[in-house]
Amino acid sequence: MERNSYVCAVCGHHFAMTARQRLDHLADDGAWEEIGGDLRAADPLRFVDLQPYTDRIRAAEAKGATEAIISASLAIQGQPCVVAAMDFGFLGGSMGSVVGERFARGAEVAVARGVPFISITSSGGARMQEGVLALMQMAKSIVALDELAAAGLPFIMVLAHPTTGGVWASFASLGDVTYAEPGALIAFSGPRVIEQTTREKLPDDFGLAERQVEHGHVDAVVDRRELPARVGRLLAILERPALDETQSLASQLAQNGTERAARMAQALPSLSRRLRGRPEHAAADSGADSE
Amino acid sequence: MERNSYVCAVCGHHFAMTARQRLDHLADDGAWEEIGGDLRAADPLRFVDLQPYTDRIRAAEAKGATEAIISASLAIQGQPCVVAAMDFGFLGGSMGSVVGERFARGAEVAVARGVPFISITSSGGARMQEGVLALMQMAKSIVALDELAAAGLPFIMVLAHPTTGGVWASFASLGDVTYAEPGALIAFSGPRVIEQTTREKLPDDFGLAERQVEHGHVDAVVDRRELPARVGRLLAILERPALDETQSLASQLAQNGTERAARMAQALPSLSRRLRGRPEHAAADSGADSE
Amino acid sequence: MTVSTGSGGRRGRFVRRIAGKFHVADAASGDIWDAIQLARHQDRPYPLDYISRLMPDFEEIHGDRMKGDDPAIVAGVGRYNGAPLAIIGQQKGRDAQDRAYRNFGMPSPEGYRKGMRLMEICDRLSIPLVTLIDTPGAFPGAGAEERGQGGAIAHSMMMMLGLPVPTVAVVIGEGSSGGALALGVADRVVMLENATYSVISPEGASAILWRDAGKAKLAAAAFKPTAANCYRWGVADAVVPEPEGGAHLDHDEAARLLDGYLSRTIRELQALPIADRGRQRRERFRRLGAVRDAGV
Amino acid sequence: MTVSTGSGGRRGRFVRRIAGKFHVADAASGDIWDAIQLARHQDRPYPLDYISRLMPDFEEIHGDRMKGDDPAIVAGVGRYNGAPLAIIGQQKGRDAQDRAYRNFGMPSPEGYRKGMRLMEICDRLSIPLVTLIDTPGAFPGAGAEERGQGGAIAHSMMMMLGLPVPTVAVVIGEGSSGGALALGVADRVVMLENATYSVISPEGASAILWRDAGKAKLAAAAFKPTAANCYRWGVADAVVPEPEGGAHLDHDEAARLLDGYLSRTIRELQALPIADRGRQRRERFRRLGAVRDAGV
Ligand SMILES: [Zn+2]
Ligand SMILES: [Zn+2]
Repeated sequence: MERNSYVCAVCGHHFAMTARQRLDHLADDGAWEEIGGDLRAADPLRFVDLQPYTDRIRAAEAKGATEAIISASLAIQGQPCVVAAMDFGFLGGSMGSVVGERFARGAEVAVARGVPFISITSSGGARMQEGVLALMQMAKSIVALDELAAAGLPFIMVLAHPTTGGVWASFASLGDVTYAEPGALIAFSGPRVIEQTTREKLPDDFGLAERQVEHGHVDAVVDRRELPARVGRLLAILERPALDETQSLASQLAQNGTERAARMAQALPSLSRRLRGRPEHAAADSGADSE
Repeated sequence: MERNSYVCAVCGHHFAMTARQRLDHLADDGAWEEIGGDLRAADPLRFVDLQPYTDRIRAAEAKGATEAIISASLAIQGQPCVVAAMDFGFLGGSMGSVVGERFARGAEVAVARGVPFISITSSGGARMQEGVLALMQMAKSIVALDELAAAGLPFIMVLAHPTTGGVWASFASLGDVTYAEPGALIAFSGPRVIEQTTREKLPDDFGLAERQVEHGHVDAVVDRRELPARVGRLLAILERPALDETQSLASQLAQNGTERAARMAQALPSLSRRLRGRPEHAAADSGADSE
Repeated sequence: MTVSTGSGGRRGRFVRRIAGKFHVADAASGDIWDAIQLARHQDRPYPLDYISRLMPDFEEIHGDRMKGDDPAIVAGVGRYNGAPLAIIGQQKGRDAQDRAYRNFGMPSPEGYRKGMRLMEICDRLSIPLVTLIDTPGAFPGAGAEERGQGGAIAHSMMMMLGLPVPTVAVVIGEGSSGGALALGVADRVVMLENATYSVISPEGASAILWRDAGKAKLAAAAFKPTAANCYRWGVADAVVPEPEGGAHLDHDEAARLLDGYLSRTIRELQALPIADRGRQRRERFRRLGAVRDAGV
Repeated sequence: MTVSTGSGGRRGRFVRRIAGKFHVADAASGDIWDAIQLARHQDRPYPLDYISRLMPDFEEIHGDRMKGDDPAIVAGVGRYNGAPLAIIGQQKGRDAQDRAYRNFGMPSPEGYRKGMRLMEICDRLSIPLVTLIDTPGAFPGAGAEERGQGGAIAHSMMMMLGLPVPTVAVVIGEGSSGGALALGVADRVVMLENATYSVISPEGASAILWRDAGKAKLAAAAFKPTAANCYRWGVADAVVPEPEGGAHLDHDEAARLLDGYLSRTIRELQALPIADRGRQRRERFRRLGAVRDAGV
């Protein structure tokens, strides 16, 4: 199984993988360095449903994983990057404070190192036992991706079975390029909730990766056995070129433009919009001298 | 008829209006000052179909209008603004170089005066007799709206019967708020073209204003008799507040932020994105001193 | 192992904010259930009730420019304190017909996209934005899924996060799930006194966690989603008082109380440099959560 | 009355650009019709033919994240001269089945929205954009209308206009109507030697202007939509040569010729300050057109 990436050699079924297995599978020589590995779930609500949340955490940790996500620095096909891989085996891959925090730290390390960020999701959604603080992890993941975008770095999503609820309604929907594994269920509301609420009868293939491609939400279904090569190729395509002389010249010149824009902005009230919108345009307005 | 805004008092049918009638109807005291009124159609392709384009222009001009659009400065319910009103009576309200030019000049006057820009469309689309140069007027109208947006000024659309083809596929689709007159046909491809191409049988109300509200493309159907009051109220809502002390302070502070962003940009390669994206964020990154 | 949930925690940025000025009673579960009933009271003011009182001149926009108009979301611009102000909110209906029309305040992707269209206008025209949150959640329907419910919520959060104008999110009733948070990524997030904010409705939690639809009260007691608790957790920045007995008893007074908070807060936010506002907004959401550190 | 269509016109900004370096023959109408046939030749290279030759490593993206994926538009990122380059183009099919699958190169709103999604990526990741234009027009269907064909084209133009990265639009075949221009608002707009660019197809014009479906040749002669004429009018900034006899005879050579132009041009554009690039792009489209001035 491991040699076949946990894919059935007969029917192609993609079996669940732990986050560690994911990272071993993607990383060159299976080498990766964990980010935020010391973080563990707390119990801010002292939550009890059929059993105390702390008991659930202890039981999940006893199986070996420390949380439902691992962020790690590694290289894929020679391309350095950061990967945040989720683990459905840990409390259904639910997103609590540790998942949000490890995801954000992964993005921050990607920004610090100037490398792309990749996430592989497998999650039932927000971790209910952390209440509204779990909900807030959706927003935290958005802040992290916003940092990444501001640094001009790519975010690549791999949707594994299942990717539902708050994970799909936050970072998992925001990949620059989004792959899904065959047969993965991808949905905000799960089929059961929909059937109970709307009395709709859903088709068997509701929300599956292949349908999500048809509906325009996923770029491609990628067999897990092809994943390292496919992601590696994409990283190679998107790799930033080394600055050559032409480009440093260009960036120098662009700075001149920016300084002019800033000068001009002092003379105008709605500066925020102008600069925000289009520095090159603002600069053009200011300078008859350049025409 | 004129007293009833060219609306049938019995059935409410909205009859066609010329651009002059439109401006008289909207302007306080019927007073407006034309922009670009000297511009007339040229014949860059020396175009001849069933008759020479120059003959068509001459015949249309002989009926009194100088082109298929008039841009003018005026006030609506006390709110100064610029209006570009189209005239279906002049060669089917088609958009040639003069329409594009007068539209752009209208937007530029709005920017120069810091007032909102309003357009009332009634057009069959691009003026074919000017060939690809007519097509380019779509892009020109986009440039004009981009200037307006950079100045932080509103663009209000009023779609009159018919608004089709290149006009609907350019500026007419980009209103901050979009009204339509009752029964106006609004479409990129007209019903005849669609039926001929796809053999679809279209419903009688295809593309009508009321359907466009349902499909999410129009904010409201507004009876022409209500139009001056409705537009005037919207202009009053959107009017820029006078700068008070708090705001000048805020804008001063914002400028400080911008200067810091510019300074920081000199140390970073991907400056364009950062400044373009979010000046406040770039500034935040640069300054541990402010925390 | 350090439990970093107190203000003295070693890793300050992950420490949740502790309520200082607001009296937080550890409510009994019965009180929490009462709060939930009040938050959902059918006479409670909805966004249009506040709008008509705060801004007699209000222009509602309609449509996402792609598919349709979603009546579960109200969006528009009005005149407030001498300047334009934009509002987006989930709108429930009051009578049976209106409730169905508004889809019980459960937005579809078209609703969030209408909201994003208004956010673009706020950006272009420098108009501050207030959101009024009141929803049992985004609509769980096959069509909504196919048209990208998840992505619409995610993009709405991302766009709110990046807006250069002052933004205030007010939970006015029931704030449940990502369908609420889609409108909640603001400079200030506040709750009315009897509003609730939670990851899921008590009924939903009951079915999933207790595997029994009848345990909603138990679930409510476990989630404790009251304004006071959300303030204590740092999820709400302030609690806006309601009229004695609840907002449903006096819409005019409820609007006046909200008015007071909004006027002051928008003015405060406008006085901040854009750079600081953006940084504080990001840090606010970056910080939330509670974790243990198993290291050293 | 001044006819301001010559370079000596009084109002310089409205004067169309006159071809200086390119030899423009006033083609006979038969030659124009031949050009139109060549521009539409079914063996002519389509975007994917160029992409496979210019960028062996190419990642195509799919879907608009709202409704579906439109095969009439191809969009993606490839490795070109040691850096990422984004491509958007209308894709026709070569055999009957593929032609139907690609909807004869007539995009739906979903196609333009997929393109805009790639433009956002270009913005975020600072990737230059090349568009390859080849379409009889946007799809005229009731569904496409309902889903906002007009607005999709308008927004695509607006987004291209505002992109901070270098952009080049290449008309590789038949550029007809707003469906073509949606991808045409670039720093440089160029045409292959046998490409055409027009406000409408000759057949469409025939039906509308001559009220006779059989006058397409006459219409073509009236529109004169050849590369040489578009260059003369300032609509095209350059004409890229094709292999002897036409691009359909040698895809490899056609790709090499385009490669030479693109490599040079992208480098030139990258050397410009962003401010100048943006200003020049706006002025380019602000200027186009031909008007008389009836004043003084
Ligand atoms: Zn098997
Ligand atoms: Zn009548």
